[in-house]
Amino acid sequence: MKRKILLIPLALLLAISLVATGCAPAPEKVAYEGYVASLPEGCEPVPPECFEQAIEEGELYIYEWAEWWPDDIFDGFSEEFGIEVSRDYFASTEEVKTKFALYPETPYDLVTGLGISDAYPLQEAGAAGQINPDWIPNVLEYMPEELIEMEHDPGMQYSVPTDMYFTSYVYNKELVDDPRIPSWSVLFEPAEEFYGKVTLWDEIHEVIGAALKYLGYDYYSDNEAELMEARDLLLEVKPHLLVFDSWPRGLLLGDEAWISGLWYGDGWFLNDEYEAIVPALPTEGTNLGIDLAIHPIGSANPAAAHLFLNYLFRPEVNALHIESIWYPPVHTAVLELLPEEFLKVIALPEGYLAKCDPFDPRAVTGRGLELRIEIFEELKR
Amino acid sequence: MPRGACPERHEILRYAQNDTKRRAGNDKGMFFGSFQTAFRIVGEMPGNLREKIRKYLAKQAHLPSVGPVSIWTILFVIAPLGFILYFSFLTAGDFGQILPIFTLENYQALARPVVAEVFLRTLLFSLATTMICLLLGYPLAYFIVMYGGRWRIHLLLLVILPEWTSYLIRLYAIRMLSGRAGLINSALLSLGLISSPLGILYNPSAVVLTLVYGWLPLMVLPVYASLVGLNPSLLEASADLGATPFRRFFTVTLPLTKGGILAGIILVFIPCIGDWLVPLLMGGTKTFMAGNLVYLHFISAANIPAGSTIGVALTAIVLIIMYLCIKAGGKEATERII
Amino acid sequence: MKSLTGKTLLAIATLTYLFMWVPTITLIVFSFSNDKLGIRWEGFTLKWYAEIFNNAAVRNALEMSLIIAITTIVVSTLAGTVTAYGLYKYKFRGKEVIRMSLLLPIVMPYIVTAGALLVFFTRVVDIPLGYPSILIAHISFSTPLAVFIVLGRMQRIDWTLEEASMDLGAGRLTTWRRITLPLLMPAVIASAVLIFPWSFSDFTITFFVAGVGNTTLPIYVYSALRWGETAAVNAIGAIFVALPLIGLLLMNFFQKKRVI
Amino acid sequence: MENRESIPCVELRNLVKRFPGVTAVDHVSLKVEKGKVFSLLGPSGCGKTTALRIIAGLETMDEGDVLIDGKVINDVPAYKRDCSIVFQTLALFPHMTVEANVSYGLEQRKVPKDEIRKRVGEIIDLMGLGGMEKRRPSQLSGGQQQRVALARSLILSPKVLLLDEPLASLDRKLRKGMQVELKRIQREVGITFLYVTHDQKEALSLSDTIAVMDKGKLEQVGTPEEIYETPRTKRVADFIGASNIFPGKVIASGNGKVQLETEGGSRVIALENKDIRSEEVTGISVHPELVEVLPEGTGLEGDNRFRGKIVEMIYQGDFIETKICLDQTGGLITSYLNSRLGRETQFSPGEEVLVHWSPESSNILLG
Repeated sequence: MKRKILLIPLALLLAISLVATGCAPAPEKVAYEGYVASLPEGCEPVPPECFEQAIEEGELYIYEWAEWWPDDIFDGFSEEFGIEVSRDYFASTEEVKTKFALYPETPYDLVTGLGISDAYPLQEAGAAGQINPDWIPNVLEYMPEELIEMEHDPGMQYSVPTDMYFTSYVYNKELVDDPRIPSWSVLFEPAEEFYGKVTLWDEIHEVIGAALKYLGYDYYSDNEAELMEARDLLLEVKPHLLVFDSWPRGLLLGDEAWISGLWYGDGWFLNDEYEAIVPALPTEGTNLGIDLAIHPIGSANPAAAHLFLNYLFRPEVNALHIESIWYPPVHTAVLELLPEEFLKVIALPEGYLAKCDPFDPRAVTGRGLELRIEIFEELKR
Repeated sequence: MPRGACPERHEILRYAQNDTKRRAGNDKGMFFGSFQTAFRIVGEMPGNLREKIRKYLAKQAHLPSVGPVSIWTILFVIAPLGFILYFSFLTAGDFGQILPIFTLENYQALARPVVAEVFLRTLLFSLATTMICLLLGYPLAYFIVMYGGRWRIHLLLLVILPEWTSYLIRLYAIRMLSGRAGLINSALLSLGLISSPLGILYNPSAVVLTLVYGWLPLMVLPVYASLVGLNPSLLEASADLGATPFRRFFTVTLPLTKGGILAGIILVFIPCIGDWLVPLLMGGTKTFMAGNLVYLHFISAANIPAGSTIGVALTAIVLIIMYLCIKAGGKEATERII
Repeated sequence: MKSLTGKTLLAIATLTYLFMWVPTITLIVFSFSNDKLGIRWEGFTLKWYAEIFNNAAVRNALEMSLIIAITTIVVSTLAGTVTAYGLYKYKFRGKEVIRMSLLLPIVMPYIVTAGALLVFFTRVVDIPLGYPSILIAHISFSTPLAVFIVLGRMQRIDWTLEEASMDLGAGRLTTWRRITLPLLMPAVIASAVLIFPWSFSDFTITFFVAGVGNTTLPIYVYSALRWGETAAVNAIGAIFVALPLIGLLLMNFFQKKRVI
Repeated sequence: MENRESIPCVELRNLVKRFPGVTAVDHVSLKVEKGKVFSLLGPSGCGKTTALRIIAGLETMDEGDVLIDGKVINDVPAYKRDCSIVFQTLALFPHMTVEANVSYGLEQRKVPKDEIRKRVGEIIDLMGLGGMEKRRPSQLSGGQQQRVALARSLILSPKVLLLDEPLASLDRKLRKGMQVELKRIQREVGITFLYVTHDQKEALSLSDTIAVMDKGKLEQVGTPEEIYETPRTKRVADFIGASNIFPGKVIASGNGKVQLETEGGSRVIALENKDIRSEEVTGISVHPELVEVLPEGTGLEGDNRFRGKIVEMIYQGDFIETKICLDQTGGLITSYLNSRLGRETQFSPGEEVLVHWSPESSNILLG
């Protein structure tokens, strides 16, 4: 009797697994002429050989954050080109870094949502594949010159910027009334009443970089004295923290966290959902973060990857992207397509960008990295 | 953690490229390569030797049944462990590469106070979890055996069934249940038992309780099995000899179920030592455990050798504890393991 | 159960059951709530269940997890049963060594195993990260579970039954199929019942060794829940508790109290 | 017996089986006649079950041959041998009904379904199991389980049925009944039974031939009468229940009689046996029921008369087990006194008496 009882759930499981296995509709072949003709105005087509190859490849493997970029982008791409998009999700970019360091030819076609401090080590470890500039005319068309010629990757050989981010913090404006806002001090030297309501990132570069910035140093510093000062600051604030959590969304929405270290864009994203939560742009300045997409060397569908990047830089597609993630765009022509309310996201104080530090490899190599890991370990213990 | 003196960029690139080339080429990796060699050697053996081997194999009647899993275990359990041990003596490059430079620094670094503190905390949490599991699990198993009657199997299934939902999903369920706005707090608030929400989560006790929640079934199962295996007449006999139920329990039942208890302890204590998700999701700033330390070095810092070293130390601790348990419980502890 | 001991035991058992079931019950209840965070009760809805089938990511992850879990169950119970048979029936050198090394996967810290396997698969043998690596990892883990459960059952079996069958003219295979296997079946099924949740909800190891196109449900949940919504995930959780429960109830309903 | 030149049903030739540290079967040779009940009798651990299992093919021998119907079957696997075993534990398949248990063997032999049904019906009737077909073994009584086990083997009409203490698990009364039943079934089906038991009464009442085994060696083979009345060795005598054993040496012979001196120094007389050389004799045994107890006044003249003192009298129902301490040697001798006679003579413990048995009652032991 016992065994029959147990067989039933197993059988039911098998049944739903069969039901769950749906069939994808067979994609239709698309002609190059049709593609060029249907391109929105101002958009550049990929060359025919890239297009033909991409259609031939027929699939695209993407590694990204879950629930971040809207499905519509991928659905639209699939529909237009008949290329099946398959997505895997990571929970932190560190994980991506380790996986690629161990196995550089992991066969993803695109990895998106990497900050420079994540993408740079991948590039240096030889995991980032060369991007063919001839195959992404539309990206070049709308990419600001300074982002093409970034110091860590001149000529955009290994990575393509997709949006921008600032390391910042958010607070619940109904619960937190602190005249020091928007200074970093609200986060790093919280008023006593906010003890136990503050969260910091669970990520090495953000938590240390922001502390450095508050102390008036470079976000990417590798100066030992400066880093030690940042460590002391962090160890001082640690007893007053609730948790280290890079994604304290649930905590903020449930009023458990009142002040949280968080990226600026995510602050606005949350604000859209819970109006009391607002992001602050720290007066001391912060980093100038660029989210990048890389094209791993193990990619089996390079043309489809290029075609997708090209597609992503169509203004209306980019608008879809930016609108849903609330991050400042890198696309030069997307602003007019964004809704009015989006202006607050990109309305930076005069000269603010000058206070923001661009990426510096010193933070992710040698002594800079070693000290950071030591500090982080000390902090987390 | 030690890293190789930052090699020049071109050196690293060369290393990465060579590495990549090696993989892209025909080289099948050192492991499969050595297999091929082994096969070739066997193939080139003189006939009489092969005959001897064949005869020897014919005598090993157990091989068809035990062989495959043994080989599997050597390949995919013992070999990976061996390589972790090997890598723990190497040096990490800046970008997560494993540089073939021998070093003992990783092991010297184990002497850091951080490691001791984190390991001690881990042992403490695991011990607390195991004790609570035992205190809850034993009575539960005892209850099922003594009073379960024909519902025994059902009651036991009720212990296992929650496990059928993904552990992570349940962890998040606990989070939403115990948060400030969660069900527990709102219930207590509306009952007037508390005036402001309790901070249930993000502290050591939340971690321990969640670990108890996760591993309790693994305590109940072996204890249940050992209780069921008890001869009821033994209990009757000791009652007949005038033992009070209390004494009877401690002089007869408990010693006779020692194997089950030790198996339960092995099954709860050891996974706790390696857990990192619970402290990550439920813990605050003072619940960093050994598993998290491995994660920090392995993933966050992408320092495979350093992560391996801590992993090796952790495994060593686990094996010592298991050895002690088996010594204390004899063979029964391993036989009752499930 | 009138004694004080009985009452105390009942109380402890009830509380423990409550402790074990409250999270699951909450999960089931809130899977019907309109609140997309799955925290508050905001009216009844079934939309999260529909969401499971509409959200391709969730559906793929679920499918992936089921394929892996079912394959693991099949291979592990088979291999485990055969191995347990060999360990029980034959005397040979190194038996204890094999038994002890089979304990290793059970007792090793998951995160160490995960790291070890990742490094092993990528740096030592070129086993592609993906189904092969995940299945190897899951099978390595589940097989010992099956071995020990089946071994436990074997110690309680009357082995003359096997001899009786051979004596009555059944060959080795027939004996296995008609006598040994049916006798071992409860243990085989028990191992399947325990392996399923293990394989289905393993996060740590799968997360480390997963490759392209291998977002299993736990990986999806981990990735999505850190930021995204939980209600659809609640629905999945609810289904996996409810299905076996319903199965149990149905069986009980239709089955007269027959004793094995 | 000797003049029949038929091939034995089962024959063992020099069978040897060694387990680590012990030789379970030590050069055993024997022949089992067709259609008879042959018992292997011996204390537990004497190797009788091992021998049986070797015949069934469940165990391999280290040396020697097993023949069934004159053919060597050493390498024939268990499932192809023309014999069937009834286990001590019965080994009924717990997950099958009575019917399925019984038909299992026929199914393995690919017998057509109709015939299986017919034969199962017949055997179930023969065994008196009608109405139990759909039950599981756990729902049957001990005796019924016994019958199912027998039916399961008998239905195959094996050349020889091997029974490994099949009645051991039954209580005394049921055992008696089953013994009778077994005998009846054996007569009806005419199959050779090779019966292993440690119960000498069971062996005596059931068997046509008994082979007594001890420590892996065959001690004696013979009819029940031979085994009982003239046990050849001390071990057989002891095991069969002749508790009066006097080790000793032949010191004289003549007049159709031999005289032995026991270790205690007494002289006992037995009848001479031409087949026995006197050097081989190691002692004598006397069955307690053949030992007479006489009042003290009776004369000491004649053979095998000894003075003694009753030390113990145990009432056993149909007889009184009386233990007498012999004056001359200090040894004990047991006599079974008829209960009624005992009362008449009114012996009582402590009383000085005379014990006596006739030379015919002395059984010469050879080992």
